[in-house]
Amino acid sequence: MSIPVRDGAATAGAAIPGAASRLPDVPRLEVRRVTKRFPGCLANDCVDLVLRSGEIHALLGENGAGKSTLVKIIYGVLEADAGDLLWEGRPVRIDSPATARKLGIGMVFQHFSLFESLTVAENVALGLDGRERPAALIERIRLVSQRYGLELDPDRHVYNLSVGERQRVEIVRCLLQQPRLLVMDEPTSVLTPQEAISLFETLRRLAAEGCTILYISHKLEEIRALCDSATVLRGGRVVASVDPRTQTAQALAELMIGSSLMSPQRSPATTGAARLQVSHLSTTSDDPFATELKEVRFAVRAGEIFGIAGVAGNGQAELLAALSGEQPVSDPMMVRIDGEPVGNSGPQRRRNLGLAFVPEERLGRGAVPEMSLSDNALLSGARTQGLVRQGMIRRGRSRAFAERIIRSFNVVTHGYRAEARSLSGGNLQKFIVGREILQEPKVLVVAQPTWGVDAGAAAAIHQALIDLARQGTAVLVISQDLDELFVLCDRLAVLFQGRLSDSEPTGQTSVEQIGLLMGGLFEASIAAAAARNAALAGKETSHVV
Amino acid sequence: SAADKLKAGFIYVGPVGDFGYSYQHDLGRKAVEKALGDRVETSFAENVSEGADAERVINQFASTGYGIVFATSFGFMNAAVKVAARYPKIKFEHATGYKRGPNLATYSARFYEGRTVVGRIVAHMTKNGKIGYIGSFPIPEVVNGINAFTIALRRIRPDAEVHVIWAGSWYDPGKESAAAKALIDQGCDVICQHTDSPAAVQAAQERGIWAVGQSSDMTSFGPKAHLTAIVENWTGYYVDRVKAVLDDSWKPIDTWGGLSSGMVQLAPLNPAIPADVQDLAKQTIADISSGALHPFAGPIKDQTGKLVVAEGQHASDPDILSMAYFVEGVQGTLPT
Amino acid sequence: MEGATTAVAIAVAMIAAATPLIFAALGELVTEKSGMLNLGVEGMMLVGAVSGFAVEATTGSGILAVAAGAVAGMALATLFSVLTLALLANQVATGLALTLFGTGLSALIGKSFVGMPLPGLPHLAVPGLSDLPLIGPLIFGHDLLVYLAIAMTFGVHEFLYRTRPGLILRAVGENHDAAHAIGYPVLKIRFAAVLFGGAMSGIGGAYLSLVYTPMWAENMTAGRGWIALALVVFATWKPARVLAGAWLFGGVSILALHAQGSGVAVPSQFLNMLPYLATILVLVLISRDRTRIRLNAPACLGRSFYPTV
Amino acid sequence: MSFDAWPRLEPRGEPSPAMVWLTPVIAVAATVVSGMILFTLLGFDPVATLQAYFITPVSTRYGLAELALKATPLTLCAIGLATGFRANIWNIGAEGQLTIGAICGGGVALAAWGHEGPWLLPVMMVAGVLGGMGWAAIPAWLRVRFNASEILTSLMLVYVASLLLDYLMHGPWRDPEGFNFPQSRQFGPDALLPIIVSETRLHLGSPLALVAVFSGWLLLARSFVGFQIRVIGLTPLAAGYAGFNQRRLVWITLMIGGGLSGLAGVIEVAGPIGQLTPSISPGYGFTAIIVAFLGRLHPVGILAAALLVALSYIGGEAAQISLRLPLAVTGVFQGMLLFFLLASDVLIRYRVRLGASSHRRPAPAAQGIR
Ligand SMILES: Nc1ncnc2c1ncn2[C@@H]1O[C@H](COP(=O)(O)OP(=O)(O)OP(=O)(O)O)[C@@H](O)[C@H]1O
Ligand SMILES: Nc1ncnc2c1ncn2[C@@H]1O[C@H](COP(=O)(O)OP(=O)(O)OP(=O)(O)O)[C@@H](O)[C@H]1O
Ligand SMILES: [Mg+2]
Ligand SMILES: [Mg+2]
Repeated sequence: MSIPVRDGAATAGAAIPGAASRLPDVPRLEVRRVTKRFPGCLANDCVDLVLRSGEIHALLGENGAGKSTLVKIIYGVLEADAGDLLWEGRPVRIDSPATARKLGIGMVFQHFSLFESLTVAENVALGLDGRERPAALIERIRLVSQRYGLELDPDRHVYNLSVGERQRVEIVRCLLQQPRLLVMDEPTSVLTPQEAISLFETLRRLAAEGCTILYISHKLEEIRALCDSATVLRGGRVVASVDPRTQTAQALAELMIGSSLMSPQRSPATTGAARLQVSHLSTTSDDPFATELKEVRFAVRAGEIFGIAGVAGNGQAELLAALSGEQPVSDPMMVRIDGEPVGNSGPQRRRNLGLAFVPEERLGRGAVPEMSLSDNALLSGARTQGLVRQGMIRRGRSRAFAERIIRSFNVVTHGYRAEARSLSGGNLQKFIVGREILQEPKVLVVAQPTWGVDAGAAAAIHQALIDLARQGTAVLVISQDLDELFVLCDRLAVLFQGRLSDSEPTGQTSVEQIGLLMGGLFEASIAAAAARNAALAGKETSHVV
Repeated sequence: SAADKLKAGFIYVGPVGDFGYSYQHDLGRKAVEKALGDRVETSFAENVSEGADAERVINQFASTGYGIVFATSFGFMNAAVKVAARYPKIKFEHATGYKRGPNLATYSARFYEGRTVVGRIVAHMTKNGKIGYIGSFPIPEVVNGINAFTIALRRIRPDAEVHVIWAGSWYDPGKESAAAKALIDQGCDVICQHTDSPAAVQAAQERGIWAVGQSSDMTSFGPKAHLTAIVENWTGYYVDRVKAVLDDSWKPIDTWGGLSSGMVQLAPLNPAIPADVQDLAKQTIADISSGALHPFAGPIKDQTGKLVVAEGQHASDPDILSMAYFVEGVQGTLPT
Repeated sequence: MEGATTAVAIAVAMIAAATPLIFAALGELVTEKSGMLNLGVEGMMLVGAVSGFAVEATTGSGILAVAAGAVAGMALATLFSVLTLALLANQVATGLALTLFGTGLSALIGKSFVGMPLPGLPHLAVPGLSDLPLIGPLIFGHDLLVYLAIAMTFGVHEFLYRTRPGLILRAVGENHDAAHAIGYPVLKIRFAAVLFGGAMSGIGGAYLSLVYTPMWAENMTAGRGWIALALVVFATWKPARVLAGAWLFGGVSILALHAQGSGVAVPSQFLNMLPYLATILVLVLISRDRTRIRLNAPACLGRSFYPTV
Repeated sequence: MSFDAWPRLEPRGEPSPAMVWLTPVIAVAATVVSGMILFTLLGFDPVATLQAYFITPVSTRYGLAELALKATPLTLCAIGLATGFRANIWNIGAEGQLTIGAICGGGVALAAWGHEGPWLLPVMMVAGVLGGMGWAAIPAWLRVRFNASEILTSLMLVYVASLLLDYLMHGPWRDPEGFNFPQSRQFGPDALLPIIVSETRLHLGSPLALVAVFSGWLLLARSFVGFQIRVIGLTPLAAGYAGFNQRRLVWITLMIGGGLSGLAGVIEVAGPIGQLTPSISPGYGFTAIIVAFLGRLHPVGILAAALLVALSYIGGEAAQISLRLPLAVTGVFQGMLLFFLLASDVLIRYRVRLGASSHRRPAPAAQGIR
């Protein structure tokens, strides 16, 4: 099948070729010539989209292509400047999510729409129309989450849920509405492969029951496996409509970015001395829902990329906080940077010793949304780049540093004055990763480096990480995306319920094996590892860790 | 013509709507306007803080053609002194202070004389001899009032006790009401006050006991409870002084008027007070006015039992003006 | 028996002193739970006080008077809403300006009511029960608004934690963007919450001018609006704790007066400091549980919301 | 009430530099118009009233000096508060810190009475600053150590401070020659701030406030601590990520706020008041909160806002005296001025689109073309 690449504006309003013959019934939703302008950018430009009943339809595009904008218009969160929506053939005005829900549209948001101080059950109730009694609802949440393998405790407060668990809340909230059109904006970015597979089964079942699914993801393999059709957006316009099952991921990516995609090149590692050493790292917390780390031990050597896989909520947040120094631990020896014990010191000292750090929340932790890029460059680069002298900011230097990041990492923005929040997710991630890499750290800890980032940007970030490692930095990547970990890492381990498995060289394991470990087939291997450790006790601590 | 009119300015520490001290002074101001008609023009500034603002406001009057300025609160004293020095042609009057100058007079009222009358009335009206007394701040004016009251009270009821609560405010109806209720709950059967709101009288009315008002006639707030009130009346004084400026006879004198001058008056006595007690009250007023009776005639002992005024003597005006001790029979403490 | 009578007397006085604080603080609590910080409580109380008084003085109807207090508080709250919700003005500054405005406005309205007495509102009189020793005055002897205040405490609790509108209100205060994204009318909900706060502050003010000390005087709230604001923080946004906090504050104030009246040899200024110090002390004890505060403090408090629709 | 019916606001994308300067003008114009309506309704000559408010007070040298004098404590307190507000530290107890500053500075003057020297004034200043800091240290410590809200603790301490002052004035510190009236001795000449413009009350404290404005700007806009303060205020998690010490910043901002408020207190007693009295400030510490926000938490803006607010107070007095305009009307008028100023800020980040509901159903032809 050839790819019908169309100019959205030129063919707007025309029937989609072949569509009517495949599915003769009226489309569930038809989007006609929808345009949405934000100050300074045209997010949707005469977009047409036809969603048929029972179809799983992918919406593809680079970061900032306008995908979220389009689905927000469909869900009534945003109102289009121009264009029409037809629900089952009738023109409708969707002016609020309540209207959308009444029509039978459900949505899982890309940026969570959760209420932290409320419980899971309350959060779910807020997304429904509220005739159900709380007790009945809790029961239904339990049922649905079990049925779809999305485990959730309805009574927990959201504020101490991990990112992955939060995404489950969003999905379950949506499933409970029994929607006829389900919009999912990057739902799987933080799910395990197993979870993703079971979600796909659920989605297929829903589709078979006649529910239409509009699915946004940057994971092209997933799209190929799941979706019946795909619409590709670029710069707010529809540039292609394809059958993703007949395309390679590479071809899809090139459609999105409009040019050919470079995949990262990983040369074999030549490792040096251990730069980041973690031994007997255990944490305790007065927060009853925090995962406590138990005897975590690993070492990352100069020149290598070490990956930690695991489903969110298994102690990643705690591990990251203990490594960055945001949550220091009692014993300094638990974390060492270049041999220097730093377990009990804060982020500042660790940075001075050569640690750089990319958190998983980019807006709100890795960057201050309301501040300019030059101020955000100052945020973590103050010391290493000499941006502060005698307590005063050297503004020229921080601008220069920001501009260097923008240049080196192809950050798409109008300059160092731009507010961080004005950047698209992928571009902001490039900026933050760039900021940390350009500080030439001895140790770099990166969490979810490409979460929500489009294929082009992801490739660039991956390449930068590999290059950094090959220059002698010890790189630790914590991610749930196994494809990513296999592309990047020299060695891999799995974090499960606060315990870390032994590491395996990437070549000697497989996605399936790691996936199983992530999903809980862990106890056995832990037991085996414990036996091994007992045997090698003395040697191992002095040697490896 | 307007240019010949004498302009008289008044500076109040509270709002004229406080129905208390500032309100009474403003009645005086209105009386001046009424009595002197188009020969005068008056104006006032209310709610003037006793800090740095006072000097500016007094200066504002002085610099805009006012011929006489009344600064009606103690805290305006030093500001008045400074501005008076700057404007020697303008007459200044400061209430309740002790600094005078060639163009700065002082005036105040001998509230304590009224307290003596009230003390005698209350001595006959109380059953158990436990009297509650709500004070504003422990300044000499309030302290000597409490003492004059207690002395008069205990000359008739030697067993009587006066329980003092400091409200820490001249006008906080809520706090005064709470203080009155606390005193009543502790068994007091008459409540006196040296604060300006009618809240204590209302509380007394509600609880069915006696009360003595302050500043203005508070009968309407508690017709059953209200024995009388010590009313300050600045009308006569203000009219006289403004007239003096008009007649060119103004002198920087110190006026400390009491019952005889009408500056201090008693509100109409409650008809429930027995006739003999009413007569006693009238007689007391006459005696004080004539000088036959001095409220601080010895012997007076202080709280610790020390003799402070010997038999046959009486406290001098300076002593009364700076009184900082409680006499025997007062329950309460003064900061030292 | 004497001791018990005194204790009951103190308790009765404490309950009355706390009542205006309870009204105002409950109103502010609901307002803050929706994410709005209205520091204009003092101004709304004053306007409520003068309006209540004016209506009672002209119509003689207690119910109308209380309603007038509520309406007046709501009028000021509306002004606050227009500025902060529609025009996105800073809430802290607008609230403070509202107090300035309310103080002036109440004085202006009240000019002709200074020095006018009112009978006050009736007290509950349950035949037989109200005359019981100790229990009678403690439980059955208050004015009606005291019972309303207590009922409102539980009502607000029930509303916030047991009803769907209450849940939505809390959600709006927790994360207005998310609430908007899933389709709740953030501005309307906040407007309603601010209005409720205004009505309650107005009733609290009317309680002062109609019941506690039935009169009108300028500035007669004497800082109670600020105490009410502090009580909300003190209560960590929990209605029942507002009640406890107001009683504690009222109780310590009354005790300090009793201590003075019985001649305790401590300067009155130090006794008068006690309610404030006690509030700080209890706050410190409560605050150590960070999770509790995290769970109850509205995360969007004081932040303007601009809908992207 | 329907929000849909209101004119629509549309974000500008980035703040409009023109509006930053234009909005105060718009607000003052709106206040003038509605003030004229208000005054006319109340039976006053609107032009004369406005003149009394805004022109008369600043038409003499003495008047200008008084304006600066009144703006001085407001500016000092507001800059300190703004530093905290930027970091989300809600110190609303500047009034108490001011009081304690006055007590400490004044206490030094009283203790040195009879043994004065040129050293006295600097020592008083330091004592005042330290006093304010000490008082602010209580909420800081309770916040850092026990997580107790500084909003409540700093507010409660205002009342405690004023009762303490009241106690000192009625008891231990009252003037021994003052007939037991509640005020201290008048300070000796060495304890008084020198007058810098003759025949006015303008003293050395006002230039000090300008120094505070400049230092405040340097701190917030140019220093790394100021940067940390801004980051913490905007995004605490990012501050944690960058390794900024949050407790240290709580301390720093509260110490700056307390110190400047304490300085304001000692400047009041060593300046226009010249002694300790039971009431030192007519609520400067609270008014400063409004001033801080009117000035958009920016030191230069705060200076302008302090002058405007001070003018509205002084103008209110003038109108009261010359036109017998009730003080209550001044309160209403001030409220209006503040409301307009606050409301107009919206124009900096948003533009107003009239024609309320046209955006609902735009004509596709008109809007579809880019
Ligand atoms: N509220 C807004 N105001 C201004 N611009 C916006 C707003 N929301 C989105 N944009 C801009 O619109 C464009 C499209 O954004 P959108 O969120 O739809 O992209 P996306 O395709 O979902 O990207 P991603 O893959 O990163 O999620 C971007 O340039 C974005 O910066
Ligand atoms: N906008 C800019 N783009 C690129 N480089 C810049 C920019 N501004 C300044 N620089 C460069 O950054 C360096 C420092 O600039 P500048 O002197 O302005 O900073 P500073 O903080 O004042 O530092 P210092 O205190 O060392 O003078 C210089 O090499 C200057 O050329
Ligand atoms: Mg998106
Ligand atoms: Mg330079």
